Amino acid sequence: MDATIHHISKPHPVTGVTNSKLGTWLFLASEVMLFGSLFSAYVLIRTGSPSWPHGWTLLNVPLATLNTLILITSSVTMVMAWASLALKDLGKYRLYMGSTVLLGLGFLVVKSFEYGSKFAHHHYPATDTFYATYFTLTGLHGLHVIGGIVLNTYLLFPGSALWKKEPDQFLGRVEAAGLYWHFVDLVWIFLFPVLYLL
Amino acid sequence: MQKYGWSLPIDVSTHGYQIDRLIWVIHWFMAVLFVGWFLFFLYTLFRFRARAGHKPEHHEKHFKLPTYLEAGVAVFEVVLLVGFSFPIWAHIRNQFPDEKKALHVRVVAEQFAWNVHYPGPDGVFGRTSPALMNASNPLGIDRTDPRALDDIATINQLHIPVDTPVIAQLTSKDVIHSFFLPVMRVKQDTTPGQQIPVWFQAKQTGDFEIACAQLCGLGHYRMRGFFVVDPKETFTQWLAEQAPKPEEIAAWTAAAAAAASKPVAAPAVAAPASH
Amino acid sequence: MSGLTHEEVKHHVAVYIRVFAALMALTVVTVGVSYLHLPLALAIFVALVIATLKAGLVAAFFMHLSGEKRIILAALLLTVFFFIFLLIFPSLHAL
Amino acid sequence: MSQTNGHSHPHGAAGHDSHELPFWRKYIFSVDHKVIGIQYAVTGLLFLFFGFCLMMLMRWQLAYPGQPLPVPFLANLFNETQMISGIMLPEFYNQLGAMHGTIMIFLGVVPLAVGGFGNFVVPLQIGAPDMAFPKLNMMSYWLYFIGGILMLASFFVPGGTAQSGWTSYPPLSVIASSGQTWWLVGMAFLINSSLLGSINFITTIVQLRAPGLSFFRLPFFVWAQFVTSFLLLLAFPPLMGAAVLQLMDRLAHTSFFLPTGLVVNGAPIAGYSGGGNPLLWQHLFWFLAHPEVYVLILPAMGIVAEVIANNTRKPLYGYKALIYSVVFLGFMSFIVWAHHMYLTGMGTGMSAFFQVTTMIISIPSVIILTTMILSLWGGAIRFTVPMLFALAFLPMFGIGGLTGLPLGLNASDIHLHDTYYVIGHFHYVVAPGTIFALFAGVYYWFPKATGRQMVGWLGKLHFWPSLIFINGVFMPMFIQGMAGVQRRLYDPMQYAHAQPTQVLNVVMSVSAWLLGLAQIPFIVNFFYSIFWGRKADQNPWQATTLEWTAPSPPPHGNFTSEPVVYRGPYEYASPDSKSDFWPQAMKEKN
Repeated sequence: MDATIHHISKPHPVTGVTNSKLGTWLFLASEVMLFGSLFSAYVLIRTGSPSWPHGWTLLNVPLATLNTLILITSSVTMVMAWASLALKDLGKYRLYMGSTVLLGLGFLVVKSFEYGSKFAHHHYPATDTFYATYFTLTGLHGLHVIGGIVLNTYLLFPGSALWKKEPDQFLGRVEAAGLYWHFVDLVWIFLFPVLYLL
Repeated sequence: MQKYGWSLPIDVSTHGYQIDRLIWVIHWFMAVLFVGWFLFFLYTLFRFRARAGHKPEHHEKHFKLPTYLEAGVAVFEVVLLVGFSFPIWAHIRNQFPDEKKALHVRVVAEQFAWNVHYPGPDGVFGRTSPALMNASNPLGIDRTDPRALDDIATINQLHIPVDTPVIAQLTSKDVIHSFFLPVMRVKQDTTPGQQIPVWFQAKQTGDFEIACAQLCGLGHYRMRGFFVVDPKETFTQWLAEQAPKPEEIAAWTAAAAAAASKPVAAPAVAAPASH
Repeated sequence: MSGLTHEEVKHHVAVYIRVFAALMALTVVTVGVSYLHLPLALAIFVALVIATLKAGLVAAFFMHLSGEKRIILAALLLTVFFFIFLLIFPSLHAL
Repeated sequence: MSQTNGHSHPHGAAGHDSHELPFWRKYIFSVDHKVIGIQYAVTGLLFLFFGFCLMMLMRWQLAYPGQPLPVPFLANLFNETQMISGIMLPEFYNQLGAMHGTIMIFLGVVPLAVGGFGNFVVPLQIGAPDMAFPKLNMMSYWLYFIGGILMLASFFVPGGTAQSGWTSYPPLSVIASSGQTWWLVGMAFLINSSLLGSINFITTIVQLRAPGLSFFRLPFFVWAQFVTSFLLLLAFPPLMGAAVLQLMDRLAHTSFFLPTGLVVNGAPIAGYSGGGNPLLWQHLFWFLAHPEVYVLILPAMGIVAEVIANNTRKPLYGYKALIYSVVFLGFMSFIVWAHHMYLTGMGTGMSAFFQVTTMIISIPSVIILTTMILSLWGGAIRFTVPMLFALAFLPMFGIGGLTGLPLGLNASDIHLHDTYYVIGHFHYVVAPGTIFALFAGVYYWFPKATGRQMVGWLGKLHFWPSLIFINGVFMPMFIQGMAGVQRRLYDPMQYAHAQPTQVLNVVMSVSAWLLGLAQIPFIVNFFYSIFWGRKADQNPWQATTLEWTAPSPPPHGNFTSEPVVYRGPYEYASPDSKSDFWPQAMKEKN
């Protein structure tokens, strides 16, 4: 018997999913618990603290709103990239995937301006627990964005060679990367009101 | 009676018998269950050992006994919870003695000592501040506060009168410690940033120990304090010996007056430089 | 999702555009509400409702969770259950 | 080592498939689950031994506090920040304590139980050619390896390694020397390793079961690994979050765990804003660390079930009850964590809630133990070496489980919390419990991994002294705990209430050293049998589960033809079959 592993590109007949899809969702489940622990820390420290500033008094809401819009747009381009590939249009896939990467970079650029202005005003993670939470949560989220950009860039250029050989498997990979990227968006959807608007 | 041995230490508290009783009830239960299991286990091993002519059974019967056993264990656990643990905990943690009749102390743990703060004759703790803490004032008592002038501070010496309820406010200056009075069946983590009250009442006099039960650094093993239950008169006398001397109080009052006359913003930090 | 027909994908795309519009609108709403400076409890409630709505849209449509296979939904349900415990219980310490 | 026996290789294509790979791809950076499993197992065993050595050193200090080590050679191994002329320093004692716990749990038992046995056995037992994600599997192992190296290296950094206990409670851990940072980074590697592993296991078990192998035909071991993987998947990330926060506290001087007004060494702590809460760490830590207990015990129960079914020659009693219990156990293990925190000033309501869940979780444990003992009834029990270890597991785990009761009730916990009673309790679960089960697994699956049998009499020579001395180590701890002797004491003679039990420390220490000697037959047996052991055929134990349908050792791709499963996992003594066992993959009566 050869060492072929089943259900890499074709779904399992009973569960209806491929290995990579199930694996990706399990990974995202663990990510839910990771960010869950940090949100839990936020709730505990905020409720236990005698006073807590409104995010909008200290942070730049317009910039963060812009970033929210950027990230949502990138989620749409991501899902469009997948749809283009499902329609077997590699050219459009490249266009949408490229946009996703650029929007992700745009998010980081905006974020770096935000961080820069905080540092310029001598606001660091050590300043108080508000800034500690802000920097840690957005920093960890930023690392996830960077990871997504690396992954998407791989699928945009060298990774897309798989399209010719194993189109189903490649489509599965793009879908998995999409799930991850949407999850990063989803975390931000909660981070944004929690840190900036409340 | 021997204080310490190979079993529970002597219990000199009024509430400890409940904890001890629970511990023994559980251990009898454990012993019965374990011995039963174990004998059955050994018997089974012997009876069903592989040997010539002995064949294993495929369709084993459904055993009813274990179901009853498991139900019995569940019921017993409910009894432990409702009959013992909940009421004991409620008694120890929620039903504090009358504050007017009780002796109040603060116990502030630090690496690696127990600072004990008695309110003195006025019965009120004076103000304390972390900014004032130093080697000669480990509790950071602010002696510019008039209520603090009679406050008594000891290190590693917790004396209490017998037959008197004691309410102790526990906290820590640095890391987490655990305030453990083995003979009192009292154990409570002392956490920096939190003030946690415990109460206890001794029914017997004697010299005992305060132990630290939470790893608090390299000196954890020697973070031992003295816990002395005195007859009431001895306690009053001991407390009087610990009280600040009149000349000390005079110096503090003078320093406070001098600080108050200056228009500076931070009198609290500058004041207690009298030592 | 590999076994989709042309028409199905086209339909998906139409949905994506609508979801995109809804997400944009909700973002504007939540920011707008924050400028009203509502009392904290109400503000938290409104912000979390809107965020949950947005997250639901992303999960249901972009991540294809609506109509996803049972095994994945079951795993996520389990996760959400423990997530709630993790989120709430530490803050109830003194209860 | 899986290639020591070439004769049982089938003629199929499997053999030459693996010959194309160079040595380093085949044995070092291998993606084959069997090689990775063996890598995990061997590394795990080495770490277990290392962690055991740390403990034997500590036991000298406990038995003879303040006396120099009697072996000059040993004393010379340590520098003046660890020992002064053979006398251990308290800092070093705390380092040994913290690292003994960390190494035994995260670098020893879990890698051996999950990484080792899980990797090697699960794909074989479900009839899969490999794990679902072989490259991810390799990455799991190497992340674990790096984590282990970081932990070992931390012994040599200035100030020594982590010394705030394996629980690393802040603020102590935040103000500790740089070894703590190494510990946190090492843990981050180990956490991510476990995470990738758990994703791999769940996907493999869900997706790659052989035709006919429904969930209720899975061997109990696979079920145990399945539940374990969910615990790793969902409980480890909060520790990752907590580790990130503690790293931020240590490196970026945030105050997640530091309250306002901290005074350290007589002076207000500088550079920290305060405003945090030390109990936040405890919640996040125990959210992982309680399920972690079940990560340690569930695979062990799985191994014991396999060995018992095989050696009683009859089906497991209550197979479905076992499965429901293990699933329920896994589920409940997520909502009992705060029973480690009764004495932190927790509110009465919270404390009552966690007591109730703790009592509830004891029920499935009782069911599992009772079911396994009842499985013996009606059997024809073969006292093979794996069976001896599996049988010993039952009463030992029983003691460990029962002694959890007084700790799970907050009123009795007041006296017993943070005493040696706790140490005795969890060691009974993990040492004569889990580690004995792991030994059973080593003896049981050794012929599958190597194609050779281990030596029986050496195994018995390993078993009996181990059983006696391990009880000599842990049983007296209950007496010390009742007497109120606190844990983590460098010098137990400081306290009056600890002095009467000091003689027990000598008993325990001598037992521990003899327990160390008792492992020599195992080590000899292990290496001797790899090279010169009696050759084993495909199914030396006459077992039913799928791994015994593959050649010993299995080639790349595992099976000569894809197995099809026709029945449940434990068809022993079936009246429908002519022989006394009926393998899962055999269609016809034999």
